[in-house]
Amino acid sequence: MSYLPLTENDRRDMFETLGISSFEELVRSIPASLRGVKLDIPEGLSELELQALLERLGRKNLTTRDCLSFLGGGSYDHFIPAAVSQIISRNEFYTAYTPYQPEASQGTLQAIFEYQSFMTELTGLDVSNASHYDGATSLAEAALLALRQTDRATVLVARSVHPHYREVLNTYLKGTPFRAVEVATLADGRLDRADFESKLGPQTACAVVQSPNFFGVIEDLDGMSDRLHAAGSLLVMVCHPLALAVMKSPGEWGADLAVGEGQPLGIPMNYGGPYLGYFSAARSLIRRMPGRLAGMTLDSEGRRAFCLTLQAREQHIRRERAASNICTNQALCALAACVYMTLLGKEGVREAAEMNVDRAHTLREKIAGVKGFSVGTNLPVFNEFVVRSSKPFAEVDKKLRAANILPGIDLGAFYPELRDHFLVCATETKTAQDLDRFVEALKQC
Amino acid sequence: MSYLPLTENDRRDMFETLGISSFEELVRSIPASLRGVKLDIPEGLSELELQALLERLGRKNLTTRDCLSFLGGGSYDHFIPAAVSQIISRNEFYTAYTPYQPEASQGTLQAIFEYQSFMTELTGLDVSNASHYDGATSLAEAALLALRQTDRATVLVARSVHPHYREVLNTYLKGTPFRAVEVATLADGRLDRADFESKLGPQTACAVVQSPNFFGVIEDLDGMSDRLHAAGSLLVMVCHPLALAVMKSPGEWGADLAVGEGQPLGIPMNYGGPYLGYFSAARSLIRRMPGRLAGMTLDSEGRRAFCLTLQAREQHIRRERAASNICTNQALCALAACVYMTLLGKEGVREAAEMNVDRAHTLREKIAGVKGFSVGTNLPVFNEFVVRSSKPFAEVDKKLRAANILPGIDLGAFYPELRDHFLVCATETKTAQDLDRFVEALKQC
Amino acid sequence: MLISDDSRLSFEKGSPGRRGIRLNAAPLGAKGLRDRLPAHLLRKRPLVLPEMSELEVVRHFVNLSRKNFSIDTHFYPLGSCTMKYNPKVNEWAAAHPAFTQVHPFEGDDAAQGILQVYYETEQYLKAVSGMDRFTLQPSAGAHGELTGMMLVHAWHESRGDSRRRKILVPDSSHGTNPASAALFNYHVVELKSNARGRVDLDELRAHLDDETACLMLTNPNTLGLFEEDILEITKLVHEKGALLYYDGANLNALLGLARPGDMGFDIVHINLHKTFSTPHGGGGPGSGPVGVKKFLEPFLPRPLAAKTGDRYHWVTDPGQSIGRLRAFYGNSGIILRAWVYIRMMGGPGLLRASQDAVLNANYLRAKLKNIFQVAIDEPCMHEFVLTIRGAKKQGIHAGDIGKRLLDFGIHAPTVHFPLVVEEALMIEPTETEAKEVLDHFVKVMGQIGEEMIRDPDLILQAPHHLPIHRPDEVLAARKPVLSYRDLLREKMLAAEGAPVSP
Amino acid sequence: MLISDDSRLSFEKGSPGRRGIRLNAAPLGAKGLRDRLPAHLLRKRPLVLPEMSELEVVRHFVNLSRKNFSIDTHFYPLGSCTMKYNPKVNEWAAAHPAFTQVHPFEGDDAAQGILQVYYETEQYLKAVSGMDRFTLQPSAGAHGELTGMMLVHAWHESRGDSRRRKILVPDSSHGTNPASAALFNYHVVELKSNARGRVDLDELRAHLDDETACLMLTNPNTLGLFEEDILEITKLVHEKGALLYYDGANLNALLGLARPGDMGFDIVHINLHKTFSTPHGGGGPGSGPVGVKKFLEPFLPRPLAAKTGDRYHWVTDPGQSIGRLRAFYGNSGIILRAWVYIRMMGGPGLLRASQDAVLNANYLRAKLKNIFQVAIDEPCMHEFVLTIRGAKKQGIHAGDIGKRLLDFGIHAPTVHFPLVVEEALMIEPTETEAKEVLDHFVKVMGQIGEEMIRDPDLILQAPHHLPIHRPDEVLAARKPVLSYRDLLREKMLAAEGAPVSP
Ligand SMILES: Cc1ncc(COP(=O)(O)O)c(C=O)c1O
Ligand SMILES: Cc1ncc(COP(=O)(O)O)c(C=O)c1O
Repeated sequence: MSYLPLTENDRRDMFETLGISSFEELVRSIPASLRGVKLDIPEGLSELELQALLERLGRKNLTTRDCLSFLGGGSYDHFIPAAVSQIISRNEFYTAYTPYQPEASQGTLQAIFEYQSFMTELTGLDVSNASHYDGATSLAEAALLALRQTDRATVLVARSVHPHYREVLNTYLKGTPFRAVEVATLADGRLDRADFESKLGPQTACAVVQSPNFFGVIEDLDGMSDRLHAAGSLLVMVCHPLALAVMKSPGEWGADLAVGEGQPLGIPMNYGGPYLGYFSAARSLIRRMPGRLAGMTLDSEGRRAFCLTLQAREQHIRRERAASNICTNQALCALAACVYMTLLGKEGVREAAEMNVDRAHTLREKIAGVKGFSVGTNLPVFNEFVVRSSKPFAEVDKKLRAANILPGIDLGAFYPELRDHFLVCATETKTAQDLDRFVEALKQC
Repeated sequence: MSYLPLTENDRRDMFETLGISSFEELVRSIPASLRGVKLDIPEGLSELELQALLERLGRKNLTTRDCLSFLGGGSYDHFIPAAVSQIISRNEFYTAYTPYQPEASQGTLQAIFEYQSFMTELTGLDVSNASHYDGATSLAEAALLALRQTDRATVLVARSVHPHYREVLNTYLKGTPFRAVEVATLADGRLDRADFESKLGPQTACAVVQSPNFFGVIEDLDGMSDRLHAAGSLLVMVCHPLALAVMKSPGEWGADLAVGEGQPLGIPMNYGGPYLGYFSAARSLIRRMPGRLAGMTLDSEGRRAFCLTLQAREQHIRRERAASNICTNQALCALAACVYMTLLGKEGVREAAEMNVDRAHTLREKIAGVKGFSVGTNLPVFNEFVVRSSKPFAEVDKKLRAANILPGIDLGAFYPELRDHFLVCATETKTAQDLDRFVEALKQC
Repeated sequence: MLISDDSRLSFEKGSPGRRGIRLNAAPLGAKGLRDRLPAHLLRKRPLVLPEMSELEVVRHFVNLSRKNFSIDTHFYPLGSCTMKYNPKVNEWAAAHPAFTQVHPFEGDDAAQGILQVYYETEQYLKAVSGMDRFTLQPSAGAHGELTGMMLVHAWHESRGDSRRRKILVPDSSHGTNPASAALFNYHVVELKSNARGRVDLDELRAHLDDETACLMLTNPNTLGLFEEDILEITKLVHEKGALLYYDGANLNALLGLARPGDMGFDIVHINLHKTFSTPHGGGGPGSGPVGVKKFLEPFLPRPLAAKTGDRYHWVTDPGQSIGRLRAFYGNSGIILRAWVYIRMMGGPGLLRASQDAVLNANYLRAKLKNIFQVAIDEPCMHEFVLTIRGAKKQGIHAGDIGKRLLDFGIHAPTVHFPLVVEEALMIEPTETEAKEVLDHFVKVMGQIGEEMIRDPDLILQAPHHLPIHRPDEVLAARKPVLSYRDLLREKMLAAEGAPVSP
Repeated sequence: MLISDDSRLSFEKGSPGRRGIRLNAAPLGAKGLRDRLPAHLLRKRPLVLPEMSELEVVRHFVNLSRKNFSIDTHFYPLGSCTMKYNPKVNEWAAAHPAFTQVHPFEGDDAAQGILQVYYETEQYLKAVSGMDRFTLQPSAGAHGELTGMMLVHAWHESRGDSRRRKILVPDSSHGTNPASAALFNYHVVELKSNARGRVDLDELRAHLDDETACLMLTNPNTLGLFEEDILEITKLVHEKGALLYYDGANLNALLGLARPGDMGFDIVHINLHKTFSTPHGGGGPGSGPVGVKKFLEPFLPRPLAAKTGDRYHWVTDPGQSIGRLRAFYGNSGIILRAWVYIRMMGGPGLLRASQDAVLNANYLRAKLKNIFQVAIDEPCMHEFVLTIRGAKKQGIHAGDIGKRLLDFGIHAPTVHFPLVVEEALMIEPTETEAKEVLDHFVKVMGQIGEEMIRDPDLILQAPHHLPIHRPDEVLAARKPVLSYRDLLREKMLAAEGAPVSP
């Protein structure tokens, strides 16, 4: 029973103040039939025991320190400067609540403002919110926004959007009058523009395109936004944020909304969470944006000050008429991304992005030369690409794991048509030796 | 070339301000023959590369997470609450200098004051300094103090004092008119009082006794301080600080000085450092104490304030007449000890100490029953004790290491008479399973 | 000067060409970026990013942090937010590389440690709530509520009942409740509370009909009052074929004392970032697991954590699942912290936590009622609400009291709800605050009570001792400056003679 | 209120019976403490220790930390202390369990990682200093100096020369130099500096004789000036059979520019906690490796790090070693940080660091000489000294300027030495400070310069914006209160009518 400061003396004094002789007198409003709960939870541990137990559990996880991993697919093993965790571990950051009291939260507020600035820079759009749960939910909210904004019923979604994201979108739409319609992918991994054209219609609220898409391919979206805007629809893009340091930005492609997963910006893989849904939009959509926004203003003495703003969009003010129900978001992860971007800065961010492009293309070239494996395409990618194995992937996976290598993600699990294809990711963390070791191991398959 | 903020523009502007056209103009006072240094140091790494390299090196160390260790002998595997490192990692603590400016250092100063309070509590003596380099150097300075205070020439040192401490003391005395004389140890590990009596003489400045001593034995020092004081000498004790939570304190034994290693109080083993020399003394010795002292006073408005005090003892004021040359000490380790003591508090410190006593005695009883091994003594110990092996220790050590157990310290390396004896330590971190696993492994020897 | 008064953005610091972290960007392959990506796929608009040294960055953020209030620096009695202590061993665990460096697609066998944490956390939440099965996917309370609405819908649908489009919520409910229902296109009906701040049974009966899909309830409610008629309420609702949703934000009042499952709730969300001590992080991340009764299990999101023999694994059979609520499995790092907390506290410790939370709140209530009016003056659970409507004649609002508290190093109570109480101050001390802290708070509140009479301006102008005075929120909303680019644009406009904003 | 004004000790907080960290103290053996330890070996005097919850402890220390200035929060131009940035990757490395959880007696084969760090650090220090062999045992600069004195003694002794009991130090030297010599029972002779702040060759000649054991020198010296005659000096000293000791505290001026080994020094210490970026920790720990020329290698402390084939190991042959300087091997955690720093910077980076340190100092000197008098106005190395002796007529001392700087969020320069300059402000910006910071400092110094004329009291009463005003140091020394027990005793005495101290 750690963490509880009341002593027996304290309790006695407080009972006296309250004029009660037992705790029960305080909870008389709970019906008797509800009482007598037996909590089936083991006795508490000391911290010494807990630390030992956690070390034991930890040894049952395979970490990317212990093996050579080429897994990506929405969660990436990127370099994180040591300063990031040291900064976000500042007690004043991580034990603060949402900055409802601006005078007592200028630190958090300014950091959110800077985070928003980074995301608008990367996406090339006008505004960014303070974060969403993750990339998938961010996308779902973007689709809902588009549906409301256009007052239409359909969302076109590329099949090359992350399968989990599409699943989440479908979950969000199930039971509503809205629905998602899939747009096909070409054999080389690109969006099927013809299929898109054929599905674009008067009920199309938006089209959702991921780039680099789930197969790693950087999409050429030439003409796409014009086409959509002409049809009264919006373009929603899902992007790896680090890729945006070199890749044409959603803003430049004419997108109205850009959403996605901010995890690559200084957040560990954490077995899938907590991550960071980013959400950026064109200025015209601002009053429908979900989530918090930090704004810059002046205080009563004319000094620069930051506060949450446009709160009339939010649930705590507007209740059922709010733009979204989101309250708690992923603030600390947004702070991590903000610190990451600040540390790497203009040149560092570009360098990191270029290294991804280099590693992925270099590795793809190498694997293309290995017998028994072929690469789906030579289209430009950011940091991942599809490999086809002539043997069952399960076998390849097993052999490589035995060599302490995680070769990639089994695409057959998500796309029946891609049996024995796998998604290989190589970030800036991979060295020449790493790539060679991988290729050698593939050769042994 | 990280960490350097001057840009080429900055340098140009600064050159202009200085009216110079090359850096060389600033360093003309360096004789030309000294210039042209070629630094034989590899090119800088990126942090990404550094992190990977350090992980690689780290895998070449055997940690006590990876094995079951019974090593002690001056460095102990004690439980450290997670809060300790989180607190001492506060930027304002670890990147501050010595608190020479009290107005800008109340945090550090108050923490030192509290640390001093803890050490005087534990040792039962009147004053404690702000820390010394480690237990060994702390002892050497205590001996020097005694020599100066008594104006005598000899230090009696029990053979059961940590061998490294005795070596350091000898180093400090070599070349001075002073010398250390060894006092023998009985076969059961206790101080040989008869030998002590025979060596106590008119030139004895002090006697140095460790308790629990290097063999783990808690010394019975009954009458010792009276004997020494009657002879005009001082008693210096060296103690495991956590043992003092249950063990009769130096103050209670009548010691004049208590010194030792504060590492058990929340400081990791760190392959031997940085550690924490603690140094406590009777009030009468205060003006000869080495090291910094934080004192409580009032500020000009009558508020409580802390500052360094009695600085006239120190080198930056008194130069060659200072009580010691110490300047930089082990402040951050003292802070760790302070945080540790505060977190565990009155009851926690006692619990931790009792668990050591329990583990060590329990394990000793178990090992006493293993064929081929015998325990030197049944005298009370704190957390370590001597085991004698009938086989060569090197063999035992090798076999146990193969079972991923570090059985203890080879005493033969320090005491020729103790060939095939080893020192076994069991702290509060050891569970019943750990002890059993060890005993089982010994049985297999 | 301890706290820097510099409010420049990172973008306004640094210098062109200055470098923080650099990478060794030498390509491994033979080609450069431009050989890899064709020009038309390359970014044209240059990134405007800070160019700062690592020291500058560290100073920037450390100084920002020092401008915050937080649990670890200040008493933070923010009602409904359960600002309890965030144990440091939780943080140690969550930062442990054996848990941070695990990729979600490694496969179950490579993740047995974290899978065990998922599995056991579910068992503990079941024990605490009396529910039968949990999904740990939802990332916050509101996300859990949305999940709940989907489950409600799926259940009714599965029975061919598609008329039910109405969700009932009390007027004291948290904003996320109606917002979650509305996000799912449900129709929200607000129930007026009775004079004792509880659900009015007549009002409930009046609105309950066969179009009602669900009643959402917080219990204890946002006034910190336990719904005494809860068994009657759940009975009424069930009789009408509707479901009951439990907003678990206030579960910290009830650990080991009573369970929503036993009360008759069908769906529950729990805020791990409240009751289970995970930090708020300046607004998140949190975790909002959703638990259901057996009959709703088929509808839960997939995958679900399971254990077969000694092996932990994910169950992915779709069943009648509503589908996935987020990518991957959940906010693992938060779930891990909650697991550590539960293991540290143990069953008896959790009970004691709730008892102390209730005791602390009642103690404060008893002390403060001599100074301020308690909205509903009865024994409360873990929190209670004061009203200062009496001070409106002096122009003092609840928010002003909150601002004045900041001057004393105490965070403001919640002031923006519950809407049913005029000028509400919702106060939740939590069980981790010592009696001395409560006594100090009472003393300060007493002083503020005097100031209200003696010197109202002191309160209206508060705070006086913080880096900024009150910000102009109207200006912020009228002319939103939401990014550095906005600021540059504003500055350009200003330079061109347009009216100035910050 | 951001910074708490609470100055209670931990001992004055908490409450009897309250618990922070508890252990599961159930004994494994059959017996309790009293069965294990006889009564006469047990402690009688009860421990007076705080009884606080973990939250109280965290708040206590976090709030204490917020009362500090530090590099990461403030510009800290403290001369002679090289307050450069402490890179965060150093801290990450030093906190890595693969290095913290290693016992010093595990044996060389179980510690190859950290042994490699010891070995390579020595190689890098050799490269930087031009020395032939290093011991990494000394735990700080002063500890290195003491080691140096022992080496000097051992060397002369080994040659049967035992008359040499005299150590020469310039009057500008740091206090540890004479103190270290004296601690080893050497006789200290102080050399008067010449008008240009350097060693006066005539003075040197006058004191050099065959009783001289060693000359200790800092170069650049504590005025930040390079000893131009260094080659002449070392020649003179060597000719007299004495040795030369180099106090490396100021080595940050010289990386890649010049090496003490090349200047003729025989023994060198290096402060890793200055030149090699390890943090000062509020006073320590540091590390002061000592390097020597070949002929002194046999005398170095043992063990020494070595590499045979691919294996790293300790060499323990006693040789003519002076013996051991501390337990185990050295401050490994500090040495590891320095190793990381050197690997990150690389050779060219280290050179650039020194160049920028020198440039920054000269830039400040050039700017500030318009406001204050520079003690010796010549190009300086990494630091320089101002004198404000001119302000003595207004009663303003160097220390007062330092206090006033605190009000602006700038740490005071060093004011307690060098003793050769009256009312000295020793300013060392280091290379990690940006030009904007220097410019800001100049602006503030300009303002203070004006205040000296306009409003001296503002300076004499400074600081105005910190948690305390100037503490009464006389009272502190007259009635030392050095522990909580002292405080209790003082309070008792006060209660009995004795005159009060804090
Ligand atoms: C009563 C109540 N319900 C729901 C929520 C929403 O939870 P979350 O912020 O985790 O989305 C809150 C949060 O403050 C709350 O207080
Ligand atoms: C010139 C000089 N020499 C020696 C020292 C002593 O070094 P340390 O504090 O590491 O013992 C210092 C420390 O400030 C110094 O500035």
